[in-house]
Amino acid sequence: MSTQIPKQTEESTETESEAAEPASKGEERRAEKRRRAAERREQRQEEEAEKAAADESTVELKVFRYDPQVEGKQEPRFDTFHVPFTKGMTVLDALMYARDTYDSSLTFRHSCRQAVCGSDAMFVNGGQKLACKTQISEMEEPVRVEPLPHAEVTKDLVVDMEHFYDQMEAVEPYFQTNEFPDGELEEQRQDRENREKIKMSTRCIWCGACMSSCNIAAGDNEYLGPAAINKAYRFAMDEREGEEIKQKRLEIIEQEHGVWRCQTQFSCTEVCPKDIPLTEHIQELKREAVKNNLKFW
Amino acid sequence: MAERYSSFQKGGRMWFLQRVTAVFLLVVLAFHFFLLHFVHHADEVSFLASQGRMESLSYYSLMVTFLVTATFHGVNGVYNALVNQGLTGTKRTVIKWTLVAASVVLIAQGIRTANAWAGIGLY
Amino acid sequence: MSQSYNRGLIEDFGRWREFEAGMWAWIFHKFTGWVLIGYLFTHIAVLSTGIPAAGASEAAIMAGEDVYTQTIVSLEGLLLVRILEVGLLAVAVFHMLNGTRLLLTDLGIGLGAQDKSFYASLILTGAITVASVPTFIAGAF
Amino acid sequence: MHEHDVVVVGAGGAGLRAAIAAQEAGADVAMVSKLHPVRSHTGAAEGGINAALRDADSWQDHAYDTMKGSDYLGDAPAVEALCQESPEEVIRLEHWGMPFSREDDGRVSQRPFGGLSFPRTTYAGAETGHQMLHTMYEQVVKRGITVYDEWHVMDLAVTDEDDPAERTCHGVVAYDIQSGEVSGFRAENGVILATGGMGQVFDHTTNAVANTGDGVAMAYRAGVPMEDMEFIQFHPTTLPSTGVLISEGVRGEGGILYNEDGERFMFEHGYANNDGELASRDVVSRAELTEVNEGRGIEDEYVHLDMRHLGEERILDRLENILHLAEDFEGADGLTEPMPVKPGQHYAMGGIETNEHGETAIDGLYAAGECACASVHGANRLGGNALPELIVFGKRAGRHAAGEEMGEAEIETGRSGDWQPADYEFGVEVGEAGGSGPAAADGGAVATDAESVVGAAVDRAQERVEELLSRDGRNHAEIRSKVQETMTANVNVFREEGRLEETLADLREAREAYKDVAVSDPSRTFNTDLIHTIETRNILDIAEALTMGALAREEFRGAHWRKEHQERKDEDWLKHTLISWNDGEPELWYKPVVLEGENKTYEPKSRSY
Ligand SMILES: Cc1cc2nc3c(=O)[nH]c(=O)nc-3n(C[C@H](O)[C@H](O)[C@H](O)COP(=O)(O)OP(=O)(O)OC[C@H]3O[C@@H](n4cnc5c(N)ncnc54)[C@H](O)[C@@H]3O)c2cc1C
Ligand code: HEM
Ligand code: SF4
Ligand code: F3S
Ligand code: FES
Repeated sequence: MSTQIPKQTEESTETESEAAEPASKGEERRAEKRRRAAERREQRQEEEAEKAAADESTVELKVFRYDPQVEGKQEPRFDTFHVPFTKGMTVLDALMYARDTYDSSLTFRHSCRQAVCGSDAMFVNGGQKLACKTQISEMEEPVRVEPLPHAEVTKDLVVDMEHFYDQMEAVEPYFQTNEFPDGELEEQRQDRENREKIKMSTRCIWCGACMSSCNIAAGDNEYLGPAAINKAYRFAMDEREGEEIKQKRLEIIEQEHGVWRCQTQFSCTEVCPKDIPLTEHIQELKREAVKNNLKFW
Repeated sequence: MAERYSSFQKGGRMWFLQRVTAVFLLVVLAFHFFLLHFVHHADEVSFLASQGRMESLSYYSLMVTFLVTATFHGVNGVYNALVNQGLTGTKRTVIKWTLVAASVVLIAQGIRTANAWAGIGLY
Repeated sequence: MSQSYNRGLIEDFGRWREFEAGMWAWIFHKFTGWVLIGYLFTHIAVLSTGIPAAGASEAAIMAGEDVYTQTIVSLEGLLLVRILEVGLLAVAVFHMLNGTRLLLTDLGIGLGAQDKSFYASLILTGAITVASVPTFIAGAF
Repeated sequence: MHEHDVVVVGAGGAGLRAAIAAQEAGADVAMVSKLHPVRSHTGAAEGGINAALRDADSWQDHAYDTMKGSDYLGDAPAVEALCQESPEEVIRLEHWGMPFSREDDGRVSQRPFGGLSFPRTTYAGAETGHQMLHTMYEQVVKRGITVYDEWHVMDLAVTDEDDPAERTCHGVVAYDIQSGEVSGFRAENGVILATGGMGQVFDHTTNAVANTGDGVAMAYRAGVPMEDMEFIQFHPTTLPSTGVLISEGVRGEGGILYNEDGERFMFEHGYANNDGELASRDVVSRAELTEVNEGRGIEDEYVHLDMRHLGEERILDRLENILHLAEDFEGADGLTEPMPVKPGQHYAMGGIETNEHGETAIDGLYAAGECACASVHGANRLGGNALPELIVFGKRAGRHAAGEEMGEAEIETGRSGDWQPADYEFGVEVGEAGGSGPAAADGGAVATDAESVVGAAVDRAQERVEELLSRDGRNHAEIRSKVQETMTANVNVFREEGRLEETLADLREAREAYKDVAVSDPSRTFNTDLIHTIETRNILDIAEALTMGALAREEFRGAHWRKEHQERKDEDWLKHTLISWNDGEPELWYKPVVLEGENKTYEPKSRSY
């Protein structure tokens, strides 16, 4: 808290000088609004600090703030929020509370609240976590919430996912086969064992936590990354696709920025909220690829 | 990035060689350390002793292979590490060939030394 | 994209406290690998003194007065070199043990215990290094 | 302005299937979605997809079960289409690689589900929706269909003839969340709404935060009636603290419900003497709440769902996901203790009125999925019937929009045929709060050629955005939570006249308050404050229509229970509720249910389980 306040004052002076030359009426109003918002924020933080001192059962959140368009936020900073603690509260709940009660401009992606949509992977106390699946009570205070590392920050806790999506889509992430059963209502047979084999890999919710945690992916932008390789694994190991397609799949994951880039750092496996054994899958693909290539040597 | 890679890269082969050389090095390096630091002590090293060992063909060839694999393993490791950090384009080609050149020099110099000990005239 | 803020690498290393076992292993393995290849170059350079030495007289060699023996002896006589050698051993041992761990990982063995095997490599490296100090230092004084 | 043949709004199961179908029928398709497709709430579905796949089963039985489950408020042509086409659609998903759970012989597994006479629910563990959503998105990637993700559709671009039946939809207006740009999407052939559920009208819900019923509200304001909005399904097994769903699959596999006294109340208190825990959802939800109200609930709030006796192996094999959910969101270990559960809002049976081809009363406007009401679920949806609805009606809407010939529809839309006006007097004023500015703009545009209709809609939306951003006022969040609170307190499983009226009054107040909402975040980049403010408007419109329908329907049918009216009144109420937005004034009317199927008529029978 204490470190926050001088910074806040700086910002509001900044806003004022900015507002001296308004471009239009709308701009003027907006500048005025911003100034007032800054004031309100200051006031709120003070009030909150008082409240927090009075009330033991609040959680202190330090949230990364950045907005390329709002003067006070162009220089990244951390804002502190004190949120009343309730049993079972998750980091997402706390963020929503802070947004709805204190600062409606606090921005983060979220939707399902139950770890299936993959919107809210963030960096909580130094680890990639799904906010909705992370109990506040298990976090050390103050809880520091930041956007995913190794991704461009769009605003506050929102990062640009485009690159992640590109990687996911680079591995031909769709089922392919050359033979279907004859009858129209005839399913392809798959034994339980094979379904079991691919089961974990099909659980990925595209949250991007793994990619963000991997140092190799951070250094090499073209590296497919654990999630995309896992996606490839999901199909390569699915026996319904047949041998021929599997060869093609192996070629995809074998390219130079494919599996070979992985240095078995394991951080992807550690952070995956769906407990997918990513490193294991990557390693298995490496072995498949080597086996496959040995034939030609 | 979304478009597919078509050219098949031999990434796998280098990766595999890195492991194979590692296994080999594991044994030989242990042997090397053991021989030169525990069996013979550091302060007992002399040209004569080296000469004695090197004159045996099996030791000579073991050391030469050791050198070649270690160089490959080390230089390839360095190259990989750089590529992992996003080394691309011309820079990458330049570094690659510099590393290859350094390896050649290293191996040549090593073999000359070994030859000197082994009494082979080529040094 | 350029207008958005890149938090960069600095911050990454500022977070070393939060690194997981696998990440440390990766960093150490890198470091030790680089030290080893660096050493290999120096090592060969030093050993190369054997080339001129081979031209020395039989007697000089027998007496250990050739360039090579001289160089080695004087180097080994330095305490600093001895200490560096212990360091080299530690580096090599860690690289070997963690390398073994990585090789096993590649074979799909022990993935579940990757953090434990890393700690084990560290401890073993320490133990072996300490145990070998007497041998390494022997005769340095 | 972006131009495409077909514009699909929403990229959940229904939207994806519609886009694929339209593309296969040769149309140039674009999907516009406020979430990236894989973030859609279809991914949350756990239990399964009903399909009569096996020889011992038949689509007719499925249709019969569905009709009975709907308490005879389903329209037979839609119900039959669902049941006939579900098998081929499920097999298609399998051919697209969906990882279904398997039997020993390698065929797709099926399990029993509430209200079904045959174990016909196909599934993929307890994450069926996730697998289905991802499998279909994969097909979209394969086909290279254009997806505008994180574009929030604000309004439809519809012509402004007085009679909604004469209006045409030419496209949509969307706000690019990333850049703040407002853009028009011109749809040559048609717009398909697939915006999903509206659970955010309530505060204890299994639905996502993004499920704010945007599509329904948009269509409503453009002149399409909302159908059967009062029928809301409350799922009997949701976790008390978060509303996270514990799949019906648990009961399907043999899970048992206990009250505080350890009684298996479904049997011991006679709620469903035959089917017990597997009775229809409305029955089980009411049973649970009755137990709680009569003092036999645990902590006066919930009951226990026990699956320990199924054994670890079976649980891990078929319900593993449930273990994680109970652990992560409630701290309960399903292997060693019973899980706390209580009813929560789950599904909206009602929605945008459509026929069995997904067409609405407005030309060029289609709807499919949870936002639509064809109606297949009538007064109560059977578990496992929504996912097949997505693929069957998604496909139908997609094809029709792409111009494929599909024959005359049997279900009529709009005020045609035997519709009848309602004569219910609401004690409270409903509809638009007077004098609202562009913050609550209506549909309808003056222009008639497609370009200018879309253009005008864009201008209006732009104006609204500017106004919300520049003015000062109150934050939407408190209004939203007020609405959610009153809806959960009063329009829940148990409904009584007085409290429904109170709710209408509360909603009135909320509408007044909404007149001066403003967005305090001035940014154009990812302004979620703005998006949520716009959504809150939709929540308001829907909450009101829902409550109106509930107040007027004086009977007990399916999920709609009324304290004062404890029986189903087929004589008066075998009809659909419709509410039209008439320049700001909601109008209530009714139309008959179609009970004549292909070669049989579904006679209403008493519904017992
Ligand atoms: C927890 C849970 C479990 C369920 N389990 C089952 C089950 O086992 N079996 C079963 O049959 N059914 C089940 N259901 C019901 C079923 O899953 C849903 O009815 C169905 O998934 C809805 O799909 P949809 O495609 O209509 O909508 P959604 O999947 O919700 O998709 C809506 C789409 O619309 C987009 N959208 C919304 N508003 C806008 C806007 N303004 N602008 C742009 N885009 C917008 C969203 O981004 C999203 O892509 C379950 C539901 C829940 C909540
Ligand atoms: C003694 C047995 C050795 C084993 C078991 C071993 C094992 C390995 C393995 C498995 C890797 C690959 C790591 C990866 O790509 O994920 C590696 C990398 C490397 N090794 Fe070794 N190695 C050994 C000896 C050596 C020696 C003698 C040298 C020096 C010449 C050396 C230098 C390197 C270097 C530079 C790397 C690359 C490090 C990086 O990623 O930056 N290694 N080692
Ligand atoms: S693999 Fe795991 S961490 Fe990575 S995107 Fe998928 S769910 Fe997220
Ligand atoms: S973190 Fe990265 S290095 Fe490999 S094991 Fe995971 S992809
Ligand atoms: S909100 Fe959907 S994963 Fe967290």
